[in-house]
Amino acid sequence: MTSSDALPFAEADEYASRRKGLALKRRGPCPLAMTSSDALPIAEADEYANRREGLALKRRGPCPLAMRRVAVLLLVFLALGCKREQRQYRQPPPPTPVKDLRLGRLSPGPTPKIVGIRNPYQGNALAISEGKRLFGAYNCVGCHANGGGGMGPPLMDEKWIYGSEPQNIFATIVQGRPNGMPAFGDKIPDTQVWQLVAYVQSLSGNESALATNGRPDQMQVHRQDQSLPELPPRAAPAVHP
Amino acid sequence: MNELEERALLEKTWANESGPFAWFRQVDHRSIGRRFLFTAFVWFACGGVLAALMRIQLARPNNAFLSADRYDQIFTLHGITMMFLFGVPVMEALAVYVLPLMLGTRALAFPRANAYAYYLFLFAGIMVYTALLLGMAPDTGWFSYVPLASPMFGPGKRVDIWAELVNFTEISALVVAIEVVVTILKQRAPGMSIHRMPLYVWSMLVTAMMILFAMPSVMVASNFIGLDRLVGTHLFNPAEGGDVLLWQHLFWFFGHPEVYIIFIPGLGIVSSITAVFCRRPVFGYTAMVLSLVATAFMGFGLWVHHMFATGLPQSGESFFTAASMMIAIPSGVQIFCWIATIWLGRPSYRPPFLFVLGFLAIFVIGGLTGVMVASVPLDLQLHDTFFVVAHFHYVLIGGAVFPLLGGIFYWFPKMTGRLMNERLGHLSFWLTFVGFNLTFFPMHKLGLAGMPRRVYTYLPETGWTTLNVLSTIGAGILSLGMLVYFGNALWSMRRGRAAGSNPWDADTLEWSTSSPPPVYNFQHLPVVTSREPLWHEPDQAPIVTGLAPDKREVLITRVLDAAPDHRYTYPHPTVWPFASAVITGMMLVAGLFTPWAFAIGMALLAIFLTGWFWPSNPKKEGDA
Amino acid sequence: MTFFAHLAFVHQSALDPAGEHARAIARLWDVFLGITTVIYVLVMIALVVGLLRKREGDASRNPRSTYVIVSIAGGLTVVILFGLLIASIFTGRAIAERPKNAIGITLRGKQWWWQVEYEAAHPSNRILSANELTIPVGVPVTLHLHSSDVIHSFWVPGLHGKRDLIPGHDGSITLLAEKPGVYRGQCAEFCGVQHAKMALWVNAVSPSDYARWADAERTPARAPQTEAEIAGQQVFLRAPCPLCHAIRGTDASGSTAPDLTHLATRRSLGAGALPNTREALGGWIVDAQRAKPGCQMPSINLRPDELSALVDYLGSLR
Amino acid sequence: MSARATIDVSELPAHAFGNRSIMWWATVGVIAIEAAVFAATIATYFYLQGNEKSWPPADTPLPDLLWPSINVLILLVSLVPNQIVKSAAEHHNLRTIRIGMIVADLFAVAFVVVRALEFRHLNVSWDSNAYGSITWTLLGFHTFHLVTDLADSIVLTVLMFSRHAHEGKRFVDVAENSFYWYFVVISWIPIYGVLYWAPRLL
Repeated sequence: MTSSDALPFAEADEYASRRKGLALKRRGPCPLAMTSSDALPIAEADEYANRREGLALKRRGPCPLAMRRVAVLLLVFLALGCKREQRQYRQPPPPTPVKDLRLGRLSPGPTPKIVGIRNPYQGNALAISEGKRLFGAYNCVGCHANGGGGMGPPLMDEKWIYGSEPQNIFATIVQGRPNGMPAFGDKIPDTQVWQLVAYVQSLSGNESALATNGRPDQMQVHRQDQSLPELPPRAAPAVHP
Repeated sequence: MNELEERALLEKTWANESGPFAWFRQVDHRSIGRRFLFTAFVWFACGGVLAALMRIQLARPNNAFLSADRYDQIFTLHGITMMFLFGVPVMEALAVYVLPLMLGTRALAFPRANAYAYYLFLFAGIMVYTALLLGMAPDTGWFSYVPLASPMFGPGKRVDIWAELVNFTEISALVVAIEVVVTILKQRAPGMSIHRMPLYVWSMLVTAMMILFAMPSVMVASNFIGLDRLVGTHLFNPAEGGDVLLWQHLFWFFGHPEVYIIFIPGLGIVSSITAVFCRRPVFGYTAMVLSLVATAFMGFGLWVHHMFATGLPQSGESFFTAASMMIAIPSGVQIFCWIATIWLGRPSYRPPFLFVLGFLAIFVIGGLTGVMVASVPLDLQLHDTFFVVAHFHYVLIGGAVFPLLGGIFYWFPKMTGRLMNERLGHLSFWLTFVGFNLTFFPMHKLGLAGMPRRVYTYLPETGWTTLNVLSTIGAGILSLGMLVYFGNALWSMRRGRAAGSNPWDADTLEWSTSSPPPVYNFQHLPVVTSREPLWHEPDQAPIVTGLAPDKREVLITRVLDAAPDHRYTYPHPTVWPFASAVITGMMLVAGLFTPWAFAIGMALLAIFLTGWFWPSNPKKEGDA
Repeated sequence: MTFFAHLAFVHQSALDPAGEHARAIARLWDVFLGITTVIYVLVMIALVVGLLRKREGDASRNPRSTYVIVSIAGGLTVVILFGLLIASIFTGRAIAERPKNAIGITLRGKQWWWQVEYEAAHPSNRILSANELTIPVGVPVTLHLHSSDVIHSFWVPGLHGKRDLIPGHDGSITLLAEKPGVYRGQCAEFCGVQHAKMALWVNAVSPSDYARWADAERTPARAPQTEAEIAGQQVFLRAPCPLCHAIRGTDASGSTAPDLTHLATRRSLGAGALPNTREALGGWIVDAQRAKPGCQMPSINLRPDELSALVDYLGSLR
Repeated sequence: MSARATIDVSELPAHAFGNRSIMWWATVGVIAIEAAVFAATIATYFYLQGNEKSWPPADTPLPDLLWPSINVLILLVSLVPNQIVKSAAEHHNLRTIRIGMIVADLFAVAFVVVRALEFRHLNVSWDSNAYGSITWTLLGFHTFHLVTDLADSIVLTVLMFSRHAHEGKRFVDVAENSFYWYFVVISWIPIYGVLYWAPRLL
């Protein structure tokens, strides 16, 4: 055996060829890698292609199956549910806006809206909670606190210096901004940047409350972090039998 | 009024009216009981398919048949299905059908509530399997431990669906439990004093009592997690004074009795079948009853043995080890009594009895491995491994499913008027018996060889492949056996040999009325003078007269001596239970998304329940 | 070719104990297995004889003798269970003892890997590693168990039973390896999507080897030699890696992912997801989500030449 | 058939009170369930208390005593009309039942109103810490079962003014409803003690 043994190199190899068409020069090719790799590229390639078109979310997973089976009413859940509950662990880096992206002036005020790029993770529960984790792991908390702001600007309010559109936030993270926001362009992989974008958006209530997770297993943080921001603190919790 | 007129009148009074929506209005225990059974077996089949998928995935190492995420949803839903959607409901369903007949009464107590419970149960399964099709089924295990199920580590609505499913099924189970208790205590045929109750009735009484005290605990737990996820309470948040072990205590205080709730009815079925097919009463009636009651009490005293690996104080561990081992005593006594019955009796090897023998061979192994996992040191190695998987499948499939298959075969003629095919019965028994052992026996070894539960794959170097392959082959045979069994049932429903009122020459009252029974069960309620009424000149036994044939009247008797006390009139068919169940279902589903759903839902429900309880008109009023 | 070329087989069995505690439990297991087997055989014999024996007389009678036999059987059950209980309690006491002079190791369960930290008075003597423990044979080692995310369970069947790592409830477990060897274990409490790939290894070595190993581990990372390695280090520091990973002796000091200072000495990548080979490492860096879907290692975009240099560098970290 | 001995039950009453009636047994079943719920919740309360050095946790004020204590009084007094209704039902005294039930319902309404004030004076939010969570939850559970019983009583009161009021089993329903009210009262006392005195005394 073993396939698991072989895959990685094949993977690396074909991953490389995907991006630049260059082949990673292989030291002492291990035969097993060869054997198991030949099947891969085709399948991989078209899967990748599909993902490129952003079809992945709809195409994979049980949704079409469900469509056939469940009643009309459930189709609503389907739309929400599938999008929200998708667990697409092998998202390829989605098309990056940064390369072709130029912001007119890096100063407060209206910012040119970047078109044609959407956050592949919009409204996805897993991505938002991953973004939440990364927000801590990459120490965004250090400056932005838990969205409340500190050295850096607060993220919970509606005031966005560089635009609150997902792609603007993406650009802000990737390119950095004057007065302290570093450029994470080649530090954070695009997938994770998008996850951060999804979380940051959830902080300002721009994400569906149904997709964001509730209170964390940590010391109390600001209310907006909870699934019911508008709930007055003194109102009775609805308790059911 | 002569016999025929009275029968005609009863027919008219108890008949299920026809018409487009009649199906949603029916409340009689036979039609609801049949639906209940059928639905439960549908969920059982779904759970079985999930199990097969898991076995395929584990048949070879590093298998890519199922993704990790999908596998987690599947093993979770398999557990949920077998525990919440099959184990408890199917036993209650059988009781709903059989009990009133066995007790010699015309209806189950609170027939409308019974219908309500059924619809809730139906909706529960629909909800959770829809979730599976949508790829958003619960994926944190049927035990749904926090913090994995807490809002931070369980994103999305998956765990909330688990919580609502628990509410659905537990409300349903609790309602039926109350009906069962009341029916057994207050509606027994005159003369069936407490010490003349059939052992099956005893087992259902004990089970229903356990349900009343165990299930609230898990409902509390599921609502706690719901609150944590929905309105941000901190009950399970260690950083704010919450506690994650609290969850395990609440869950297992229900979770352990749950096991007994599932197989005690099985023990009752075994007693019924053993007596009939050994042509003699079960040996040691009193010992049997006391064992059942003792099991029920002890069942609440050993939930902590699911938590040995969390590290508890020595003394506590010793106590729960002792308790867990001692519960083997009542089970042992019952085993000995059945063997004594067989020893003294005249066994006839017909399929129901074969399933009982299969039960004995399997269940005893489950009990003995249970003694092993009760020991703290051994449990530290065995806990959360495939050994435990093997153990509780020996207990639950051995202790509940085999008796159940025997029981269905046994009561099938009463329900349908036709006998199941015996040759196919033998075939299905041997297939399931061999398949079962081939599937689960290797898992003991797998666990000792270090294979943990709930893994979606494993490495070839671990050396677990061979045993897993064996197990998967066994699963195939087991599924085949199930197919033969249920194929046989469906076929026999139409083509089976016609059964008389008492094809097995059995001893209990349900066999004294025709098969299938008339809508009023008994024209004259029987009067019981011994533990085996039909084995002691049933024709000379006295009968009850004077129940009004123009009202749905039942005889209420006294708790201990079952002396006639008063008459009670049950309500007519109505759509309110169905409507209320729909509202409840909508409330619980909407409750996935907002807590306010419960405020609004309860208000709506109040209106519907009022409609339910409001007497229809002075002549045929009554509520349930 | 096995998964781990330098490993003949995976030792992960409770029936083949290599530690004091596991041995005690295995002994108890033999007792239980023997007794329960005898009981089962006897019961089945009674059943079969009961089925096949010749019948005479009235089936419904309840002879006195049967009462006596059943009562005796019940009595025996009680006695046997009591015996087993005593045996169990004594073993429980034995394996629960906590020696004073034990080596202290802090083990943190993470989704889905193990962070290992050897405790030492002086911080510079701390050893930080992942997914592998090296312990001296014959010396008790006490693991202090913490979890900061969900519940995990430490289980190396060859050495001892399980102990859960529970947020808010720190626990500990003591190991004592009796013979040198490599003992595999894996998380035993369902902890999320990659519960299946959360393995760890315990290398039991002679005390002298242990001392040598510890010294080696304490030293900072080996400086890159060849120009490929130097380039690789540049890639490492420029790429996302340092945000999560640390390599002592460089600027990389991330703490949310395994410390890579001596990566090349480890058996596996991703807590048992892949063997630690050059090919696997390459694949792991560019597409960890394939080998371990859902794990927290992202797929890194690297040019092939960058990747190969990086793999050279990491491969040199002995 | 005619040869058989028969027991004629046509003379038996069409309803009975107390533990002779199935309604009583059903009520007992419901009480058992709710008692189990409260028991589990109270156990949780003390379990969580065991985790804290101080209870309520530091800088969390104690809940006010005034309103809950008033509620205790309301409930205890409400037992009087409740008992009157119960015995009236057993004697089929419709007039007393009607008056008594209205009074009893008013007591229940008063209780619910004061309960709203209670929530306001817990001095902690359910999402500020585990103490707040369990306090709100326990009080919430009790409020829920109180409100459901109130709704039930009101429906029954209206029913007793309808043309259905004269049927025997209606009187049984009334009697069982009063019987259940005893449980509402009895269950409140320990919960009151836990919520308002445990933090002070323990």
